[in-house]
Amino acid sequence: MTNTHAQEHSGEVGHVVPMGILVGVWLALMVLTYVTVVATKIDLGELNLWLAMLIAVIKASLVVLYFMHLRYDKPLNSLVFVGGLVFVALFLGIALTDSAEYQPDVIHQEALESLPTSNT
Amino acid sequence: MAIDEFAESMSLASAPSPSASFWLPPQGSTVAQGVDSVFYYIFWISLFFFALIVVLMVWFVFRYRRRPGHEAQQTATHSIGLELTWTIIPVIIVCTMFYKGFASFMDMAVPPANAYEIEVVGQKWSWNFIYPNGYIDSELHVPVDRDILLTMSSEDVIHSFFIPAFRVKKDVVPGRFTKLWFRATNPGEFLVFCTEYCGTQHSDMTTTCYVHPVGEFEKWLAKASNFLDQMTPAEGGKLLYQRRGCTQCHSVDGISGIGPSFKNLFGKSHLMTDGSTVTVDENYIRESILNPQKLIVAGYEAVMPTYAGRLTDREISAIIAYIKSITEGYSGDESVPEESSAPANEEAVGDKPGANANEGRQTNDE
Amino acid sequence: MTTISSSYDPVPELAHGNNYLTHTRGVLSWLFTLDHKRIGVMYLVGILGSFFLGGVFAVLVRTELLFQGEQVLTDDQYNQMFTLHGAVMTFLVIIPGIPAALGNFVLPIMLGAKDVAFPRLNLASFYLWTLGAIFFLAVLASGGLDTGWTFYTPYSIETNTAVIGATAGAFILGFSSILTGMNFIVSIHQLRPPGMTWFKMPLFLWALYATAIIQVLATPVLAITLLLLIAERTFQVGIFDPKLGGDPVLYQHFFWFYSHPAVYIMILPAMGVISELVSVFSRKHIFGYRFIAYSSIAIALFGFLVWGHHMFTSGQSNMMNMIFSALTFSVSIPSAIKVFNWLATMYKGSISLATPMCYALIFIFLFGIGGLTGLFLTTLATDIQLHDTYFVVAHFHYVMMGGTMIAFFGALHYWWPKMTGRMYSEMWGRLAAFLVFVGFNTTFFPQFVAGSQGMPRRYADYKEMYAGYHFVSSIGSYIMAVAFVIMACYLLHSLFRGRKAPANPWGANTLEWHCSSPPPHQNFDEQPAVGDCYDYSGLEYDTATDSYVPKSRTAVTT
Amino acid sequence: MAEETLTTAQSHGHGHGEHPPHLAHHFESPGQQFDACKFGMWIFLCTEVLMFSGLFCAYAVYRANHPEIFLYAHKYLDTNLGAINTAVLICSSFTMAWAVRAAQKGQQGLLIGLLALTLLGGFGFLGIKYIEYEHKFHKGLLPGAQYNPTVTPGDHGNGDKHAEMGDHELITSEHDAGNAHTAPPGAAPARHDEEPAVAPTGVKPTEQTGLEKTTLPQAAPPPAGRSMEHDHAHEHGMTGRPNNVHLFFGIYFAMTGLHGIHVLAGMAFIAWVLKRSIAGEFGPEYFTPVDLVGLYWHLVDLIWIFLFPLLYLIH
Repeated sequence: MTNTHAQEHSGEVGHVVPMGILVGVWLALMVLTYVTVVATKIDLGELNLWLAMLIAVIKASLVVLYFMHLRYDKPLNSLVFVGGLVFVALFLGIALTDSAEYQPDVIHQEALESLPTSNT
Repeated sequence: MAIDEFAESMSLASAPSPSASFWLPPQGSTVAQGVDSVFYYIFWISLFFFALIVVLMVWFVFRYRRRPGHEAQQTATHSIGLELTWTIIPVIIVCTMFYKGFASFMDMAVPPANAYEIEVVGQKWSWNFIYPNGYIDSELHVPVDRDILLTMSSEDVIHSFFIPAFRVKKDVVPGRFTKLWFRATNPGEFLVFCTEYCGTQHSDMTTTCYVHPVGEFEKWLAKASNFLDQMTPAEGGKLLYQRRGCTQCHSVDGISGIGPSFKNLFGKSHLMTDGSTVTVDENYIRESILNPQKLIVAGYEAVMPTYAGRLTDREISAIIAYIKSITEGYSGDESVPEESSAPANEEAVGDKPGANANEGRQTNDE
Repeated sequence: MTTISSSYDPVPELAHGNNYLTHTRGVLSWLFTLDHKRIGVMYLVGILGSFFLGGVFAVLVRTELLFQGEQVLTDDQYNQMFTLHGAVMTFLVIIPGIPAALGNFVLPIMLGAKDVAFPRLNLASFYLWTLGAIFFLAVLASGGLDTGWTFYTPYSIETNTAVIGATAGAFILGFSSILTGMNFIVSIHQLRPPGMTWFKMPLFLWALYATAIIQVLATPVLAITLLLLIAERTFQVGIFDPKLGGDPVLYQHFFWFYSHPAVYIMILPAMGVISELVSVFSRKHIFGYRFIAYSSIAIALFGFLVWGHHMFTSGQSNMMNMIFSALTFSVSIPSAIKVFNWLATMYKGSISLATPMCYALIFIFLFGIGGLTGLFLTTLATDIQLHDTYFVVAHFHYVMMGGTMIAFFGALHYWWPKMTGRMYSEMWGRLAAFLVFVGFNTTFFPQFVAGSQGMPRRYADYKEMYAGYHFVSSIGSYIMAVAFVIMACYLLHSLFRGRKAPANPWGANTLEWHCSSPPPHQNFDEQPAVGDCYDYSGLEYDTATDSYVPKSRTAVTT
Repeated sequence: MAEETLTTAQSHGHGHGEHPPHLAHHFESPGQQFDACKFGMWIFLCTEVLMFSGLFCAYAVYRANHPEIFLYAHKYLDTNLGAINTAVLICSSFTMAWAVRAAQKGQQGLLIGLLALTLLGGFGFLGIKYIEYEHKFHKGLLPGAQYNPTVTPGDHGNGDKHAEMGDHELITSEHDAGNAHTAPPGAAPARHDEEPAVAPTGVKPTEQTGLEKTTLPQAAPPPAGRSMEHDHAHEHGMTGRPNNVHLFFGIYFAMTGLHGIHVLAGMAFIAWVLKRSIAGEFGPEYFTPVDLVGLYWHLVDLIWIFLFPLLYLIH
């Protein structure tokens, strides 16, 4: 991901993404959106969630690498972005583990909608 | 009656038992010994390192104080050996601390199988202990040398059940159960605190845990749970009024709090929020205990929790009798027991001043 | 590129009245300044004001607890006082404290730069801080806050005090913190002068860099937590409200994911200051530079793994209790490394007991107790007994007040000549430092014992057995209050009648001492030379000007 | 709050530089300034990601522990509208990336056109969001206490026969809820959690108004008797609807509401950059604001890319 052609001269500072890549990424995103919507029709049980997440991650990385040209940028910027994701994963992971662990102790009240009549 | 007998059988001197130390209260449960050993293990290590740091610092400040003729010598500016030593040694020490704490926590965390279960319900500023036979008391009575499992839940906000002498503490969270177990080793009275901030009277939400000697507990429980038999319904009603949280909102001296006052209530007619007027009679009181949201006296909010399933019919009629008893000029069928008729009895009914702090305290007007 | 002067050039004397204070006149020139030095001074005034306000609440709390029963406050008022003391001190004083007030002033000059990377954003951070402070004052006026600074649900959902105002205030202060952090990270990455590699940077900048990482990564989670709490109160969303199926323990995870790293936002800059003070006042090169630098980063990263030790008794699962207890020990190691390295720096030095060094020594003493008592709270068995008791109150006051605020006052005295161009009176400085030390220990050491004996936290009244501890503690708090009043007096006095400060009164070698006191508007005319900032051999004490000047050129041994 | 401070982040770029026009006095070269801006922007994007992580965490925790709520409630959402919205955002993200390229190549006309197109995409997205919110407000599918559904799942707002009854239902439920400050249904859908600075003062929601108080299990049966395990049978209330379904809508409105606010903020920045590009300020040597606003817009699209499957495509 090195910045291939250095732009130190005071003119162009950023990297220009070729038009072909832009349109290509756009089409890929539209197709992937269609795919993820269609994918819910097939019942894969638990896998559906992970498939949807996989497609979302692919779309997201396309946007980040090409539309946000992280691929042509200084590696420091991608370090910041990926670093943030690591902490997001840490937060979600521990919150999920803990809430799953103490879930048996949670009391399930009656449904909110059906107000119980007084039951002496 | 319970407290007198309890005091006699105990002949307890109030001096803390020998196992109390400068840092920690007397040891009242099986895990206390383990916790204290971990505490003092960490204490002595910390004291050693703290003394090391302070002595070195003071010595350096004095020995190398800035004075004419004394120049700072350029020593090495880093040494891997030194750095590694004061990294690895603390890591080892800290691992031992973790293990000792973890081992002692394991005994605390896993309740033994056939423990004696008591259910605890925390609510804004008082505790309710529900014994296996359904008797509800605002103080915790347990037999000595028996595993006790408390299954705790809260009615409103987060509270925390803490007995310093037993070294046990667990939050009481609304919407779920939390468990805490202990095994009291010596009979006596132990303070119980609420240690999670829960509002105005958080500091008054204390009660007492009475540890009965062998054989005494069953006798106490039997006597306490059918207290209605030993007293007139009005007195039983008064005890329920004090114990079951009515005091938080309903006063008995005529001043209206969150709820209307019970004084001179019986037979009066009140304007309701929905415009109708209702005379206060048996089934109105019974109805507003079981389904309080239906009829609300004008000028009050509908905040009363339902007591359905938490008061037996006999207890409700006792409360009704009590309300009648504090209505002047009510020549109902029961004889109105004057205040002075059975003070001893009155006294014995667990109204130990101070121990049950919420009994006397009226919530000031919100 | 600009010419680089040799590192021991005499400091260019400024034509009288051409420093950053007198560069432009008038209130507007201050309110709309982009100069990091003026923004730092404005922050300093705001933070010291908030510290005074928080102190008033603290004295009220201690006066109420002087004796059993009700003295000056009802239960409700007491609950509001300790809540406001906590909220003002954490959000308004100690989180922005060293980074925003002193960091803003010193960081660009230490980098030899003209300003931080985003000056406008820096001013925006200050106004966000001011807006947050206004929200807190509005809360104070409109009925206070009685939830504790932690806003635990469901109590914070059902109480009728101004929770929304306070959470909105904290939300805005969070952004001020994020933007300051971002500013510092970009400045340290982009604005380092040629020759100042990462390991030639002063350790104070390493500490600010580590702090900025936490500010940027942790504060957003506080933002969403407070937003959800506001949503709970206005629209009863039910995510944290057990009556609607929500989970209050999940709120605690959300809250502490920010609030534990926040305590490292508080302590890391203080450690950075101590590294500077100990080295300068012992005339010794800092010992173990890389280990101190790496330990700052280590504390910042480990700080994110350990928040669960606030929840050992909250109903958190036993498995997570054990994992968090083990992980929390990892944070104590870098702190220990720092303390040992400071001691090694003092070894064979020439230690002067100027006021900043007095505060550095007090820091090592108090932070020693604070850090070691943390071990009791990390170990599972003892935390069950000690959690939510006065032991915890004493622990975090030893680390926050005894650690961060003592270092803040040390840094304030250290950079006072540079910021104001005036010297303060050493005698009064040392007296106030001693009084703070005595008052602090009298206040908080008894609380350790009360706490381990079972005295719960946030109690408006207490049982007979704890009366002695509370009495001594309240007396101690009055001694500390007196000490701070003395400090305020002699610092204000020095503003007007203090001796004129020389460029380098302490003989330090970081770049801010290479420009005049107070520094010119643009800090440096040309890029200053970057040497080893802990090498004091090139400076000698000049009795005439009572300051350190570069050794005469012939004797310079490079 | 962060939004307008962001503008200062971009505007700092073009101070009154001596040599190149848009160089701030404290930067050495335009390259250094550009890198600093990009680096600062990425740090800001990182804070946005972490802010939304709180909502994703709430979603994950409640979906993991109450899957039946999500399975039941997501049927209320209209997947087609969601998919169209995703397409709209992807297209506006594309036009934004193209606009940045146009700025870099100095094609002024194209830049202005593309920015306008991106802005249009933003309006389109919010329009569709408005339709969805309108349907939910109308049908009482609101978070927390106001949840009073008048429509069975799968009936995507075209069940007109429910319309009139729905209003009546809603009014009563509104009355029961008794908290005056909830936006009356039918009014402009109050953005779920608009900027807190304007939030109403802390009116205490009365505790028991129509809410089912936490009914403690019967005291009589000894505690051991009560089943502790997570019995699914208990989950479903009388009407086959799992209890606490309002949690889904609480999380739905929190996520899409906060995302909506960020779309609005993004559109404000694009409009501001559009105005400056019409004035011809941007060209190959200075286009930082366009680039930074483009990064922000792509992030907003990025978050929607994850929101869409999580909320609409639950299986």
